[in-house]
Amino acid sequence: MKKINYNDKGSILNPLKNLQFFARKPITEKLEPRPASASYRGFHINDMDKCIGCSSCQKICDNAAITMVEIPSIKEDAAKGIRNLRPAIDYGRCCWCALCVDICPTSAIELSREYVHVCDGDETDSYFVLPQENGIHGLNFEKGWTKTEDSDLLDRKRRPMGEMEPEERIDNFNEIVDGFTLQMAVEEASRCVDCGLCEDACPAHMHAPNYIRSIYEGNLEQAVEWMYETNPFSHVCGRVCTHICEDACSLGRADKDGNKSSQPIAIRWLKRFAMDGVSKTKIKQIAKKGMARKKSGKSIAIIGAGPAGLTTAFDLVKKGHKVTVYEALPKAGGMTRYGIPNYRLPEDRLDQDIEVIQSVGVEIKYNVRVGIDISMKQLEKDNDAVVVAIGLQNGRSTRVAGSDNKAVVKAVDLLRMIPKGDKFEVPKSAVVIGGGNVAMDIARSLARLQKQQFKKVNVTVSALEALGTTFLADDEEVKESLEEGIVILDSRGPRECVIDKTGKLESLHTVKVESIFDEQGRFAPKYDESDSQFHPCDMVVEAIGQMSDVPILGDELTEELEWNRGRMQVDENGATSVNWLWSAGDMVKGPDVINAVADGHRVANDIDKYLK
Amino acid sequence: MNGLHILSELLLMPLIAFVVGLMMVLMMRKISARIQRRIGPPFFQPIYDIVKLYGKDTQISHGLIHDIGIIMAVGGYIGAEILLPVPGMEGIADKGGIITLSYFLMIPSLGMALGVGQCANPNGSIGISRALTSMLAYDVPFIIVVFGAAWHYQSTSLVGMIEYQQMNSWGIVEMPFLATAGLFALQGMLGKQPFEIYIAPAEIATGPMVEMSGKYMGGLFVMQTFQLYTAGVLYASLFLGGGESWLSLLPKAFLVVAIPMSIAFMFPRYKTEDVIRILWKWPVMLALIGLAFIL
Amino acid sequence: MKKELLIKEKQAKRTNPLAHVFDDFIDFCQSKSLFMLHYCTGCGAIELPPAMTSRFDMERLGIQPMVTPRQADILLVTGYVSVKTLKRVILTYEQMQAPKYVIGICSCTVNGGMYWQSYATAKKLNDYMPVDVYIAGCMPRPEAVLEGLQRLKENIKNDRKQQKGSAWKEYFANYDTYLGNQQHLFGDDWQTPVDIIAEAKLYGLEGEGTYGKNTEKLAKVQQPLLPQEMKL
Amino acid sequence: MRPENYQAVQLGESNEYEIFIGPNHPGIEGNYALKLVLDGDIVVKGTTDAGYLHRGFEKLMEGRLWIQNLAIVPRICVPDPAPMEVSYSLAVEEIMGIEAPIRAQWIRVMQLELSRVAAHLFTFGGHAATTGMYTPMYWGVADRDLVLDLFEDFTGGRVYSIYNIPGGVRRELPNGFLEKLSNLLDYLESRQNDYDNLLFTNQIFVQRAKGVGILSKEDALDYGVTGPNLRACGLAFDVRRDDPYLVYDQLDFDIPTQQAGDAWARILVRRDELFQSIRILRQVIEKLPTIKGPIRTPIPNPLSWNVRAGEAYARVESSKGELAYYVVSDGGDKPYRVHVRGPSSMHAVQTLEYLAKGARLEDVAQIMFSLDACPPEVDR
Amino acid sequence: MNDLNNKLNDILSRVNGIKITHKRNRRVRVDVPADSLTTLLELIKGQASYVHLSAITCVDWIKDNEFELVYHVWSYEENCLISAHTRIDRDEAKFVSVYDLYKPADFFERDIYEMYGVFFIGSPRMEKFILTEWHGMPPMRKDFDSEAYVQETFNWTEYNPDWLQELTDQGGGIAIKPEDIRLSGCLHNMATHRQRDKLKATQKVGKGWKS
Repeated sequence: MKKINYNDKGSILNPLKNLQFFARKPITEKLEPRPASASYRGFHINDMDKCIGCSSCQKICDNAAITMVEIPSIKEDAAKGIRNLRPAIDYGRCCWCALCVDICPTSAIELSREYVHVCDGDETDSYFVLPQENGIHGLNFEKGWTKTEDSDLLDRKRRPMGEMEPEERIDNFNEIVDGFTLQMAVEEASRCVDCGLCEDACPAHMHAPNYIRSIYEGNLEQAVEWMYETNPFSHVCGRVCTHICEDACSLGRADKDGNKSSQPIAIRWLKRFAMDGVSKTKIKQIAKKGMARKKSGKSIAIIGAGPAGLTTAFDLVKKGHKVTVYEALPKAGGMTRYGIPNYRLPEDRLDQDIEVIQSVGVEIKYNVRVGIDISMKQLEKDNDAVVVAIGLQNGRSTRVAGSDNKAVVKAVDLLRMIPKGDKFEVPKSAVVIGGGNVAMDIARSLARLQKQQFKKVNVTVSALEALGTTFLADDEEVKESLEEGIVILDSRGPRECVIDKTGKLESLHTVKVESIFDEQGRFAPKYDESDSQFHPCDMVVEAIGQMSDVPILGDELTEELEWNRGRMQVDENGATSVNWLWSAGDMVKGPDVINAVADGHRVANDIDKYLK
Repeated sequence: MNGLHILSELLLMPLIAFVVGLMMVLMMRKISARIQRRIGPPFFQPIYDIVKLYGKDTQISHGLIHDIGIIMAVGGYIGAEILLPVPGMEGIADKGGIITLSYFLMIPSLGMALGVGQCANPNGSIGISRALTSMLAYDVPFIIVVFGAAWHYQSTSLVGMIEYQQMNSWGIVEMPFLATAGLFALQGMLGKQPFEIYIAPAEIATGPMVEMSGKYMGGLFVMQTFQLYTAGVLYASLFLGGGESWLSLLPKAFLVVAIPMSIAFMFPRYKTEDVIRILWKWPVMLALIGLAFIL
Repeated sequence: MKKELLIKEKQAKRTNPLAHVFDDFIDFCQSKSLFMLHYCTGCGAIELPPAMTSRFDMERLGIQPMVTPRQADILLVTGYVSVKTLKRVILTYEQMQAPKYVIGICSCTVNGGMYWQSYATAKKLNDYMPVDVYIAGCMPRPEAVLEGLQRLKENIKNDRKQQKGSAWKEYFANYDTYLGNQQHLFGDDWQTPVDIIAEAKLYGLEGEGTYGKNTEKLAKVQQPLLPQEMKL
Repeated sequence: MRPENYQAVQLGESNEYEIFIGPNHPGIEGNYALKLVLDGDIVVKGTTDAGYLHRGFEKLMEGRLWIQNLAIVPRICVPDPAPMEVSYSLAVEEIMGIEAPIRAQWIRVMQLELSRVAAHLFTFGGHAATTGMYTPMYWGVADRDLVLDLFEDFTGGRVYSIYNIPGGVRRELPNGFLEKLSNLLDYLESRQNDYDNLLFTNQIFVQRAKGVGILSKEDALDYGVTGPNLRACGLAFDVRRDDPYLVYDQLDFDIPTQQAGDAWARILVRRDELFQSIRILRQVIEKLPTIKGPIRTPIPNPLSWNVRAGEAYARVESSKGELAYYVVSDGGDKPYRVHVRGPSSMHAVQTLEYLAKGARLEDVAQIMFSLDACPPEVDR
Repeated sequence: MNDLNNKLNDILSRVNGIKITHKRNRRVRVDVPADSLTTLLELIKGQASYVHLSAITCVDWIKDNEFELVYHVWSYEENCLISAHTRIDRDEAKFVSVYDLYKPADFFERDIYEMYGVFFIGSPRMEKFILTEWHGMPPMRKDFDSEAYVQETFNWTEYNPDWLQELTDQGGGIAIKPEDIRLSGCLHNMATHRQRDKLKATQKVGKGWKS
């Protein structure tokens, strides 16, 4: 570098050296707009198929430039977490900071390299743009600023949930999952983008974003308050919910290359954390919030103290009605108590939920079998409305040859026996037919019992579905089962329970499944008969579904009601064709706690409306 | 020479001056563009500018004196044009001579002063006071140069001067000092850097032009074309032997104008007192030396 | 609608067929020569120097910067205008001689831009003066600015055909509305040194919206403008 | 109520009169105004009038999330936006108790120095234009544009990079970027001769700039002058060296100073600084490829990002001087208070008024540009 | 460095009621009662070469009903920044100017006067500067809601592009405006059906904020 001193006077001729520029070429660019750089932040483009309408872009936008627009032609799918909302950008506000790009959970919205938009004074409408794949003017510019791993603002990884080691857990029914620590819970909660897809997906529409937010703020009571607005079985759901919400979570989407490296928020575990963190008395106070001041004077009878029945009862009591719940078994909870093993849902948690429900004034009469101890007629007479929420207690059978053997049992029956403490002979080796969560439950319960008694696990699960693709049970369940030494044989259909001459079960004969559904999507499995196997076992457990125990209604009522393929015909609010009778829960909606809860709310609302 | 001929010359000479002046404006802008490493305006840009300015829908005037001022500014130069002999046309050059021409060249500045004074804009007033000061500054060497040239050619008629040069050698060869001093004066006369203090956008927002709009601004643009033309042709006539034909005159005129322009874009402006100091020092000294040689 | 009326009015004045040729020529020249007021109202002004200087050279489009509103044709409102600036912008606009054009650059001139929650900036430029062309961006690149200017040139050239490029007439024709918006922001005693109504009368640019309750308000507070003497 | 600009007011019977320079005036940097009381050509009193660019940044930032403020901070000084981003990020990082990865720090240094180069190229032109020489502006802006091209390459935006984020930078450098940078530096160095010929050894310019706006060292300290302006008064202070941030303590660079404290000294300091920046950039080019690693320390999901309560005063050296962000958090998702201490808030108000007093009208614009005042930093 | 710190501590400890925190290298935070602030500044300027007033910040702690004034002072010799914090009553917002110590205080105090309404006794120019055309309350005070003011004062552009009309005809159209999100606090899952139904029920006619 040439040094110039302060005292240099300079020269009058030096500048004239620049006359050389007459001979140099101008550096002016061409008049047409130059192509912008590879990561230029130009106008938006939005992949309409990738976009799920989560509206995160709208929230991060510092200029309030993004409006969510409803596009009727896009099909909504709450369970998959797809909304028909799409962002429209107001270029009268936008500042092209690309924060919307960097936060987009699905990498749908991106910026292109297009940067020229000019309009006349009366055409400001063109500043409001619904970005699509081809850009603001349909000119298909190349992509500019897109999300990279570095620029991604979202935390894609779930906080790992601590679990007992397989060796530690296999010989007992203690709860496997450790649960979050406060630190982890807050961190996990902080990942939420508050899109509310979970709320839409949840059958009960639990206000997940709200309680996640409250957990993030460290206000667990507030979180529990949010939960009790929609779900009196929060302890249960915090542990065993099928978490449809997490499937819909906007963070759980596959990234650009189709990898599913992004994990959804652990909504269920957060719920569990919040519920565990608040004392029982406090929860009771919270549950009482919103109680009607005035008693209505009406009374309702509910048959079955499962999640559906109790939710209905909870709602109706809070609305000022008198509710009596009739339960055939000695304890309330229904399937949640007699269908879910303890290592997934410790009983005391369930007890607490039920205690809270009782604390608002729900009366439960145990050991009362409707149809035997009390008739439907009587109930009708004593009450203004009756709800049947008896669930599905009877297991379905595969009806293959030999399935009537006494060593072939149904999963529900077996599961019911375990918490009841009923003694039964634990088989040395067992085969479970079915690939759902119930199959896993029974398999793992059996495994535990085997471990306790024989120090050795010998349980095989044989399912029609293929692992990893169509398998019904949760991935976690499968993973944990395998860890616990359970053998899973996927894509195998049962042919026969081989019974030896003494009438003793010898083995299960299965064949390879080629396809499960036919072209119309109906259940019609096709087998490859050449590939057959025999699984020797002492017990076969059928876990392929349940059905309802309807005879309790009595013949007369059964006549009066409308039926649909063995299920009671109800409208969307659970009302049957008989005007004083409603039905809720698994018996009409399928086996799932959260669906039962949702159903309970619907029925309660409808009854309340009816009674008014 | 009949009246009609004179009349047509009187019309034609300013017209030619205008057209040539436009091209000089274009040249000026192209020169600046080239030095500044860019393309510059299109060919017809100067005329577009002037037509546009005259075609303005609203034209704000600051009173009668303002109008008269502009008319004086343009008129002064038109007067100068017809005193300036060009190939084929002499107009009234032999009657007026260079002394009259010099007087005419002062009219525009005075006219501007008159007009701008009406605008009540302080920037304009400051500008015009600076313009008059710098006129004072460059007129001293200019007058000496003119006087020297007239003495040398023994004529006050430009026609005579041109004839003299065409018969002998060019003025620039015979009086190099005076010719150099003339260039300095030219720089000042054209108001180009470093003698641009009275325009000074960064200080007084283009000074005299600050309140000019529409046709008034257009008037000033027209004035500029005349100014460039006059400067070029006058200098060519004084020192470069004028021109026997347009073909020989125009290149000279353009060259003369190009010199101050090329310099202008490489220098900042002097302050007012520096303008006076510089212009009264070097060009005057040169001119006096030149004069001494001649005398 | 209003524009059409104005155009009819203008055409009605011209009966000579050659006048149209003349008008077209003037329009053509107007479109080819634009003087741009160099006024940095906001941050978008940072892209004007590149647009003016060597790299993008605005002068090849016949556009050059001018320093005072009197000389200028284009007012570039480069981004947000704070209320304090807006007063000067309006003043500047009124001092410019018609035909005059306003270009709104950046998001801020359309809907508040990123300063939409700021108490200090005006949100919509066309509430206060008619805008000819908007250029999107925050800020628009010099190329986009040039595109915008070319669009303006197109509009001016086709002024009479497409009825564009004469937004400035609306300022006269709807002065009451614009004045009303200005008064809303600056208070009822707002007054600029330029008497727009008198100008509209003088040049025959009055429209239905020139007078109204806002101009009445103005008339009450308006002080006559005294010619100022300048002495040195 | 009538805006008072454009009118000259004669003050009583005296010879003094008042004129307004700005806000719409080529002699004013940006949208700013000066009210001058003149006696002839001499300024008797200069009063600044700011607020034309006031947007209430500090208020706006209190209403936006921590991350949303990233988009708004660079707007505070348009010609030199990078230090704003870095300063804000540094302040937030200090409160959070995190530090950007070392690679990000080097990239930030590169961004800052590029921004300084761009800003100085811009200033030369502006300063020269106030003296009537426009060519340096045409050149300077065009060469600055080449720097902006680089900004566009690695940040995605020409002027507002919005590239820094608390915890690091948003993007990895594109392939072949350092090569491009190296070429640009070569080009800029090759242009040095042209600039020297045109501007720095131009006798008339030197004459114009010398002795204009003289600021003694004591005055400079008194008026809180910082940056190149302070260094032109003889005090070798540079935040980069004396209150180091990022990796400046690992870099080798000089702090150019001058003693005279006038406009000429200031532009010389800037010229030398430009080349120091190039020197720093060369070191970055050498060092950066050897530093591997992440470019961001993760921050929480920006939508639920509460910065723990605390405060930080983050200073950086911008091209104009000492720039500081004072950020206060009350533990919420938005800053509780952000105070921007722009260097120009000192230069463009009190210092300018002080220097304008007694100056010639011809020099007022030059004084303002030689101070490299950036009005939005005053108004905010 | 430690020597310097000790020396500084000696000087600082002469001030009544002072609390010194060494935050990190080159950053010292001191908390002083309002009446000893000038003493502190005099001391550190006079005896410890803290000549550069980098900034004065005002923070409005509305919950405590106090203004916090922070004086950032830098020493070119010791290369250290002292941030002197002091609190004054919010209702009677008056304080002593430090202009006679530090000239830059003129700018900062005027700024705080405008933005917060804190009057500095002895400051040379306690007048409007930036906000000359502003007549409301000092805008930086926490109780001034800029967003609400904007809603009241300004119009927004109403867009009605063709595609939007088309969507509206199909039964879609604008679902969540940015305002909805802002008005409900920044984070609320407005996109859920529950909230959208609520929104639809409460939605005002027309598009702009004002209407």
